[in-house]
This record gives sequence, structure tokens and C-alpha cells, in this order.
Amino acid sequence: MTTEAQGEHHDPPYMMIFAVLLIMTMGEVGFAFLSLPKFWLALGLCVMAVWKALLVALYYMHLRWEPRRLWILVAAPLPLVVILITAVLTEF
Amino acid sequence: MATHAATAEGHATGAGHDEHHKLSFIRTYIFSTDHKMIAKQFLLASLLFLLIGGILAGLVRWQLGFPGQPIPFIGSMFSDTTAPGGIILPEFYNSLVTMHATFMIFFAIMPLLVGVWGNFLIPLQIGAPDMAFPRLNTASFWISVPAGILMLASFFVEGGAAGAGWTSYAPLSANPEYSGVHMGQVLWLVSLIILGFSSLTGAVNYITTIINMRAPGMTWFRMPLPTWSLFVTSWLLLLAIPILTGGLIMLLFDQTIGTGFFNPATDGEPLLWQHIFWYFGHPEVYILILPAMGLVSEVISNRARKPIFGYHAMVLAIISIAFLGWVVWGHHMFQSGMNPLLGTSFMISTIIIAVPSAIKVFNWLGTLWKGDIHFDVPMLHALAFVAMFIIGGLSGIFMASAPVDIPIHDTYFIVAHIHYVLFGGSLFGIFAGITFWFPKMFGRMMSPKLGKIHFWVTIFAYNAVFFPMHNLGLRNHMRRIYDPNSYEYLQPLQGLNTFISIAAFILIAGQMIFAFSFFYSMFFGEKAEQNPWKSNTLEWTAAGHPPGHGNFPGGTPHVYRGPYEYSSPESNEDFLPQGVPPEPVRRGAVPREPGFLPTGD
Amino acid sequence: MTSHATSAEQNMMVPDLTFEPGMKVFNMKLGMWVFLLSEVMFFTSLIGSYVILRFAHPDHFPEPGVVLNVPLTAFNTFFLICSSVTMVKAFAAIQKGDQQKFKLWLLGTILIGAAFVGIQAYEYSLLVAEHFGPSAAGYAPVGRGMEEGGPIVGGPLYGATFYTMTGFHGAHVSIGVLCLIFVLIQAMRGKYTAADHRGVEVIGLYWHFVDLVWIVLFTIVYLI
Amino acid sequence: MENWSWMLDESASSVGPQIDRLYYIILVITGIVFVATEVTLLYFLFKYRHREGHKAEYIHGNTKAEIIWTAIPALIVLAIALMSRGLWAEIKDPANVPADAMRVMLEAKQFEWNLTYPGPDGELRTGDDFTVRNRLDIPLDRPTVLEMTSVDVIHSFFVPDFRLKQDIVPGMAMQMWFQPTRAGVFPIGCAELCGIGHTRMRGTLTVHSPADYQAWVNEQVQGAASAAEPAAPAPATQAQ
Ligand code: HEA
Ligand code: HEA
Ligand code: CUA
Ligand SMILES: [Cu+2]
Repeated sequence: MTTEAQGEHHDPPYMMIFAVLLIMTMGEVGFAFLSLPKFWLALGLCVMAVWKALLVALYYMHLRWEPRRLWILVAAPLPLVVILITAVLTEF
Repeated sequence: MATHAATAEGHATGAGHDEHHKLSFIRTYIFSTDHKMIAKQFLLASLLFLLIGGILAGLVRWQLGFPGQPIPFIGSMFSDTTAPGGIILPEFYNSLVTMHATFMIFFAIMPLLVGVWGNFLIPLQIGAPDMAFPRLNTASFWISVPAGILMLASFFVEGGAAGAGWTSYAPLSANPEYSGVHMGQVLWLVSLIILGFSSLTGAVNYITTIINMRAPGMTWFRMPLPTWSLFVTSWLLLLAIPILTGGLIMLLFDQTIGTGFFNPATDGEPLLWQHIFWYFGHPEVYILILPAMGLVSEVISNRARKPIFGYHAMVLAIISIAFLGWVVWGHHMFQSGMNPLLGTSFMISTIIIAVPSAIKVFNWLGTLWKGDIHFDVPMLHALAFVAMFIIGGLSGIFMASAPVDIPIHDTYFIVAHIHYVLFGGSLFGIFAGITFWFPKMFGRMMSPKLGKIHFWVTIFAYNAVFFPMHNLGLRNHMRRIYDPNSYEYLQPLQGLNTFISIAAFILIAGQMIFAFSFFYSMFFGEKAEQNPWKSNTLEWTAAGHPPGHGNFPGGTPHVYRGPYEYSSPESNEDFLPQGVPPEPVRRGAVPREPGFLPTGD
Repeated sequence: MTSHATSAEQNMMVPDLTFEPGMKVFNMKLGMWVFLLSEVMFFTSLIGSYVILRFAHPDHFPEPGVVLNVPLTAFNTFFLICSSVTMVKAFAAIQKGDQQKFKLWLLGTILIGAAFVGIQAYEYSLLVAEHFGPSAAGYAPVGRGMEEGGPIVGGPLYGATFYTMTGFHGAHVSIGVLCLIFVLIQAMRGKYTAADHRGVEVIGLYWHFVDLVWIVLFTIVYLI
Repeated sequence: MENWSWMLDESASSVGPQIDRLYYIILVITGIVFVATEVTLLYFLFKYRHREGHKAEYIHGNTKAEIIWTAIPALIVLAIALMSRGLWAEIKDPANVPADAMRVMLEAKQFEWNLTYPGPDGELRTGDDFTVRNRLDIPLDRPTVLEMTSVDVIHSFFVPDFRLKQDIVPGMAMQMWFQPTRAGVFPIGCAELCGIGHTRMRGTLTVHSPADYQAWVNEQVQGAASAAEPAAPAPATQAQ
């Protein structure tokens, strides 16, 4: 029902998010070619990428308006991703 | 909003099943969307693969028990590249071991547990009219068929079937120069990639169905344990299979277009493959045991006529086994050259898994305690499951201790462990399930007499085959060796190997009793009553007999209590079905008329 | 089922209330989310391998822009983000029952999505011409704008991981385009209404997910 | 009957007794658990078998019992984990590699073990190294460090009597050290499936008394010097 009500009166700020995504992408490309230490470059870029990904998930995939239980479901595999990658990284 | 309504096609979410037109043969038996028919398709197909896997095991045992001697009877049927004159070649032996495990794990046990019971039980036990996505369900079975065909075909291509073990460690599996197998390995990879889709579509279906389609009153903690375990298993499938698929794809590229992910010649990392494989592989072994635990819980509670001991603890144990299963994969890699610190953390997490497993075992014992135990065939298999799983689980503790794993890793101690958990566990669970739900599936009872003969032959022969393997392992008998006699120190063990092989032939022959009884009972078995085991769960009491299209003739059932109210003082009999409303209970628990049950809304 | 007289107006975007409360979303949507979780794991397997291999062998991976054409791909990224917007616009339109706008936005999404795949194919062809290929034996790029025959930059793991990851992403986009075409055909037949546009929402989820993966891929493959 | 035994053969390396002790501890613990659970199972099956007119008791569980039988195994397994952890660290910690150890290079390939010894100068990777195939000869009085590499696929260097097993991954330099505790000849096996000849990939490990060892080295060095001669004595030796 909630989505319906929302749709009737005001759409989520689709165009706003679009603008933010575009600006952030340009920012990212610019940032990547700064002469910073590799670590800071990687960290900054990762933060921006995660941020953008979150915007897409929250607004374009409407997670913001979904029931909390769906959030939990969606977050389920994230720890697994982290465990796999960090554990294997310690190998090398 | 309503003003914008356009054409109504009346597709109610899953529930609308009112058109009772006759479906064609093809729609009924081949491309059926009925979850019960799909379950039967999975059952037949995977029993066939179980048989193939068993025959391959027989060939393996022939070579080990009688090395260098021609295979009797069928020896002349083999080609010159496999077993000229019936004498097995080393490369063929490697293929046999690899394909034995591949068929057993991916094409027999996995579909037998998940494909069959996921499809058959989930909608019936939660009171749903069908799966959430019936057509996806059909696809899930039919995707697995080409996978099976490709895997079988790999025996007949040049170079033979894949021979790098079911774990396919790179770079042996990545480069045909090392193994002499190219096409076979490619087919192995492609087949498993395809099969992954089948499991995945299944998992999506089961998860959605269980979350969204439980009958009114079927709260989470009133769900029967088979459904619970299948739910958790589906999550493992959903999240583990894609990891393997990614790895298989990279290995396939190494093998075909020369990428070099796992090839050290181009700085690829063989250990990366092992991590990917086992990150999938360990959850996989719990995929192979959790549903069996669910089936066994149901059978034990039912045949002991007693509520399952500690229902909540059982559910939590399933969930925590699944959770812990994600952080232990490294225990397969203690000797692989993995970072020893990482090894330590894997060791500790692995050993901790014994705790939820202990909860399960003790709760099964608790269920039997002060019960009223009926030794029917399903119960015998379920009890064998408990007894054998204890052995397999305990041998896991040896290997989980990394220092002790040093001498026993890659020996027959591991092979013993594998078969105690996979045959003693999963397969006995499957036998329990098939014999228990056969009446619901086919409307006839399986012969108890043949069933008992099969059970006793199996349990004795099985232990004779696999128990001595522990001892072989402790005498440092390596696994995957073609001819143990080439090691001088293993030569005194030949007698034991021959003994094991003979027991294995008896074991395999004993399974034919089951095959016969299965097909015989399907057509000529005694007609089953509606609820032969006097069970509480919905599939026996509310669904038709055998359940027809739409599952619940009286409409969606209501659920009033948990699934294991056996011997409840509320009832005059020793059971109290989930769908019987509280107030008429005193009149006796059995719903006599089909219309007796309350309908949804 | 005469009760279906009213079901024309029944809102199909909410779950079937005759069941126990589950996820509180309709089945298809829940199914799609669950499927997307498996996709997360699939890309984890590929991207994780990239991260690990790169960490283990940094010398195989040249600085951004040396081999890959960042401006071209940044442009392509822009395309993909646009297609996400057109997709939500289409969804918003059908929510209001505006069939005309809905179809137009949907068509736009398809075209932009197809353009993305086309540009990616073009990018591949350029790269292959510059001796940047997936196979270890054929790997010999010398860098953007460098003399032919100069020193080779990076190593074969670069090509292998690059093509596997972006290739599987491209395959996902292509499948998405095919699904969108199917949805468009259904839309022409009037299948979607304000009361029932489940298919649109579900394909939208997939489409945005693919966009989301690209955001991550673009960053770690092209920029880091 | 001896083959059915659950005892391990006597070990011949310094870590052997510790590993064996841990093994026996686990054997006793699991043995007790095994007997206890299986006997309980059988007893219940007998005691509570179905009899006419008898009804099961309606019991849903017992929180106290459940807590107890969760806690006790938890403590037991924790103890096993801690004991294993200590020993594992002792075996694997690079800091524990003895500094005075003799270093030998092991190169695994389908399907043989090539061992390269420091020549008379005691240094590896110098001109006077010599290589032998499928046999490892070491002195009793010194620890040995194996520097292991593989040229093709993964092999696993397995010396059962030493309780030694280490996979050798191509592209990775692996190290393993051990200290023999008695002289003798022990089998070496390959424990990781490595292709068609996996079964054939054997060797022997000979632990010499210090004097014998020196004699053996001298013999090899001479053999290496005259390696041009085609008929090298078994074990096959070859010059580098
Ligand atoms: C159904 C399949 C299944 C299951 C359930 C398990 C369960 C377990 N497995 Fe097993 N395992 C396999 C299938 C399975 N395994 C396979 C196929 C392989 C080989 C793969 C290959 O290399 O080909 C393997 C290999 C394997 C290894 C690698 C060995 C090696 O290669 O060197 C290890 C090491 O830790 C291990 C450990 C365990 C443990 C600790 C459990 C635990 O979950 C067991 C827990 C259960 C109990 C402990 C018993 C019940 C508990 C009690 C009665 C309580 C009291 C107990 C104590 C106080 C100890 N397994
Ligand atoms: C579920 C898994 C499963 C099952 C059931 C089995 C069953 C058997 N296995 Fe296997 N095995 C594995 C999984 C399994 N195995 C794995 C994972 C490996 C490791 C592979 C590797 O190293 O890569 C292995 C390895 C392995 C080896 C080690 C080989 C080596 O290392 O060199 C041996 C040797 O004896 C062996 C023997 C047997 C035997 C004799 C059986 C017998 O129990 C077989 C008995 C016969 C049957 C179970 C068939 C019954 C058929 C029916 C009931 C069908 C009825 C039919 C109809 C109704 C149509 N197995
Ligand atoms: Cu080398 Cu097995
Ligand atoms: Cu495991």
C-alpha cells in the first residue's frame, strides 16, 4: 500500500539521485587521477562506489520504502562476502 | 488508483486453481508444473544416478580389492583406453573415483534431498496450493537433465571423463598437459555450471514459498522440521552455489581459452581455487545433511509417538550449523600451505560445530526417551542415521584438530568420514524419507518385509565396508591411489582391502532389493490409508489422498498447533493433527470426513 | 470464481493476505530479491578473485588509464545510469497508469541498455586490437598511445580478470535487455496496469542491480 | 588383526609423540562419547519399544537438560581446540624453525621427488650441489629444513612415520622442518592426487647416524663428480 500512496502524491526524488550519481561519477574519475598515495585513492574510490551503490539500492530499487524484514534479508549475504574476501586476502 | 484498472486476467497469487480441465500427457508427466510430479521426476532421475554412482563405486572397489585383475562378467565391455581386457588403467581409475563422487554428491544425494523433498514436502507441509513459481519449478528439473547427460557423455569423449577428483584441484584440472584429460574436464565444468542453475532456481522457489505462502496459523515455530531444514538448506544453496559457479567459470576459461587464473605459470593462484571450492564445498556438505536431519526428526518423533524433544533448540541448531558452516571451509586445507594462523581460526570454528550437532543428537535421544517406539522401516533407517551420523561426526573431530589432521589428511580415514556422514547420514535419511512418504507419493505402502531385509543387509554390509577404512587410514593408506600395493608398507593391508571390496559388492547387491521393492510397491503395493503413520502434519491430514491438483481439496487449511503433538493429553488418540481446531478435539483426533477440516476464510 | 468481478480492481502489488504474514511483498518481488542475493555471491566470486589476484600480484595490473580507455567507459557508465533513470520513470508512469509514457520510457531503457552493450563490444574490439586479450599466451598490450612494439604493461592476470568480470556483467545487461523487450511486448498487449505491474517492478529490480554492479566494477576495474 | 588397530605406529620424529598424544586424547574422548551415545540409543530402543496399551509420555523438552548437554560438549571441544592450537602453532610457527638445521631443496614433479643437497661447502644453490631422485637421506643429530617447490601440479610430501605431510603448491615456496628421533628407513608417499602416476610417486627417507651420513654425502659428491659416466649407481644421481 505504501508504494501506492507514495506514487500518487510524490515520486521518490529520481532525478535528484540521477544528478548525484552523475556528479559522483565525474568526481570519481577526477579523483582517480589525483596524485595521492594508492591506499587513499583506493579507499576514497571505494567509499564513493559504495555510496553510489547504496543510493541505487535505496532509491531506485525502493529499499527505503520496503519493510524492515526485507532489509534484513538483503543484508544477509554481505557478511559472507566480507568473510570470504578478507580471509583469503590474508593468504597473500 | 482503482480508476486506472484495466484488463483483469484474474491471476491470483498462486491460489486460483479452479479450472479442472484435463491436462495432456505431456503436461501431466513430462513438463508438469505440479510440484508433486516434479518431486517424482527428481526422485526417479536421481535414483538412477545413485545407481550409476554405486556401480562406479563397485569398479573402484574391484580395483582396490583385486588390483590388476580383469573385471569379471563385464570386463570385456570396456574400451582399450579405459580397461583393456577388463584391467582398469590408472587414468580410468582416477575418472572412476572422480565421477563416483560427482554423481553421488551432485546428481544423487543433492537432488534426492533438496529436489525431491523440497518439492514434495514444502507446499504440502505449510499448506500451500503449490510452489510460488510453478513454471520455474519445472525449469529447475529440466535444466538438470542436460547437465546429467553431459556428465554421462564425458565418459565417451577422447581422454575420458574428468579425473582430478571431485574437488578438481588446479592446476591438475586446469591444464590438459598435466592430466591428459581435456574434453572430459570441460564437460564436467559445463555440466556443473548448468546444474548450478537448477539448484538456484529451486532455492529461490523454496525460499519464496516458505516465507510467503504458509497457511494461516502456520507460524515459523509451527513449521515441521523437514520444512525448516529445507528452508535453511535453500539459503545455503542460494549463497554457496554461485560462488562455485564463478570458480567453475574461471577454471573453464583456464582450460579452454588459456586465461590462467589458477595456473602458476602465469602467476595464477592454485590456492584461490581451493578457497573458492571449499567456500562452497563446506556449506555443500551441510546441504547434504541438514534436510536428512529434518526428515529423520519427523520420522523419529512420529514413530516414537512423542513430541520432538526441544523443538526450538532443534531449529536453532539447524540455523547455527548453517551459520558456522560458512566460516570453517579452511579445514579442508590445513596441509595445503595455507597461512597457519588462518588455519588456527578455521580449526576452532570447525570444532565448535560439534556443539549444535550435539544438541541435535541428544535431542533425538531425548525424543526416544519414554517414547512408544515402533520399529517400522522408516524408523529403522532414521535410527541408523542417528547411530551412523555420530560415528561420522566424531571422526570429523579428529580431522578438525589440525595437528592430528597432518597424518590422516588424504588417507582412508577421510574416506571413512565421508561415507559415514554421506551414506550413514544422508543416504539413510533418504531411505527413511522415501519409505515414510512413499504412501503419500504413490498411494501404496512399500513392502515392510523387503524393507526390513534391505535395511539389515545394508546396515551390516555398510559398516563392514566403511568402518575398517578408519583403520586403513590410520595405517597411512592414502586415498585416490590406484594400486595400494605399489607401496610396500601397504601390502599387508591387501587382505583388508579385499574384505572391504567383497562387503561392498554385497552392499551394492543389497540395494537391488530396494530398487525392486520400490518399483514393485509402486504398482502392486498394498493400498495405503489416508494417514498410515497417524501423523500430525498437513500433508497427511488435510491434503487429498494422494494429493491432487491444488493440494488441499477443502481449501487452504488452518493451523492450530505445532507439528509434533504426539500423545497429547488433549486427544484421545496418540496424535493431534495440526489442522484440527482445539474445541472438537475431545471427540477424537481423526478427521473422518474430508470436509471436516476448516477451510481458509 | 465469480468473485473475480472485483478482482479487476484488486491491487496485485501487495502480498496475498490469505496466508501467514511473510515478507509483506508479493511473491515475484521477493523471488527476485532472493535471486539477486545469489547474484551478489556470483559477482563476489569473480570480483573477489580479482581483488585477491591483484593484491597478490600488483605488477600484473597497470595504473588506471594505461591500457583501458577510461573516458570511453566513463561515458558508457553515464549511459547505464541514464538507463536506470528511464527505468524508474517507466515504473513511476505505470504506477499512475500512464500507458503512453510507460512504454516510451521502457523503450528508452531498452535502447540505452543496448547501446551500453554495443559500446562495450566496441571497447573490447579496440582493446583486442591493442593486444589486450584474455588469454595468457596472447597478452601483449603496450599501453594507450604508446609506440607499437614497446614494453608490455601489466601481466596476463589483468586480461583474464578484466574480460571475465566485464564480460559477465555485459552478459547480464544483455539478458536484461532481452527481458525488457519481453516486458515491452507485454506492455503493448496491455498486460500492465496501475493495479498490477508486478513484472515491471521486478525487471526494474534486476536492471538496477546490474547498474549497481557496474558502479562497483567500474570503480575497481577502471579507476583503482 | 593388527590391521584393525586404532593405535598409531611408533613415530620417528620430534613432533610425532605430541601429535600422537593429541590423537589419543581425542580417541579417548570420542570413544567415550561414542559408547555413551550408542549405548543410550540402544538402551532406549529396548526400554521404550512399543508394547500394547502403552502410551508415550507427553514431554516437549527440558531446558535444564538441554543447557547441560550443550555446555558439556562445548567445554570438551573447547579443550580440544585449545590443545590443538598450541601444538599447531608449535609445528607451523616459522620462528620455531631451528637455525642450525640442514637445508635441502625438494623439487616435486610428475612423478618424482628431486632432492638437492648442499655440497661440501654446506651452502645451497652453489656449484657443488648434488641432486638425488626419490630418496631423502638425513643425519640423525640435526634437524632438516626442506625448501619445497613444485614444477607442475600440487603434490603432497608425506612421511607417515614422521607425522609429516605438506602439500607443495606450484608457484609457492614452501618450507617444512623436522627432527628425526631414530635411525632407519621410512617410506615417502605423495598424498595429493597429481595425475596418472600419483600412485607411483614414492620415495624413501633414510635417517643415518652422523658418521654414516658423512659417508653417504661423500659417496654422492664423488658420484656427482663422475656423473658423466652413464651408469650411475642406484639411486640415480645427476649433476647440476
Ligand atoms: C554430510 C556431509 C558431512 C558432514 C555433516 C560433515 C561434518 C563434519 N566434518 Fe566433514 N567432510 C565431508 C562431509 C561431511 N562432513 C566430506 C565429503 C569431506 C571430504 C571432502 C574431500 O576431501 O573429498 C569432509 C572432510 C572433512 C575435513 C577435512 C579432512 C581432510 O581432508 O583432511 C574435516 C576437517 O576438519 C571435516 C570435519 C567435519 C566436522 C568437524 C564435522 C561436524 O559437523 C561433525 C559434528 C558432529 C559430531 C561431533 C557428532 C555428534 C555430536 C555428539 C555426539 C556430541 C559430543 C561430541 C563431542 C564432545 C566431540 N570434514
Ligand atoms: C553420497 C555420497 C557417496 C556415496 C553414497 C558413496 C558410496 C560408496 N562409495 Fe564413495 N565417495 C564419495 C561419496 C560417496 N560414496 C566421495 C565424495 C568420495 C571422494 C572422491 C574423491 O576422492 O574425489 C568417495 C570416494 C570413495 C572411495 C575412495 C576412492 C579413492 O580415494 O581412491 C571409495 C573406495 O572404496 C568409495 C567407495 C564407495 C562404496 C563402496 C560405496 C557404496 O556405498 C555404494 C553402494 C551403492 C549404492 C548406494 C547404490 C544404491 C542404488 C540404489 C539404492 C538405487 C535404487 C535404484 C532405483 C530405485 C532406480 N568411495
Ligand atoms: Cu604427486 Cu601425487
Ligand atoms: Cu568441511
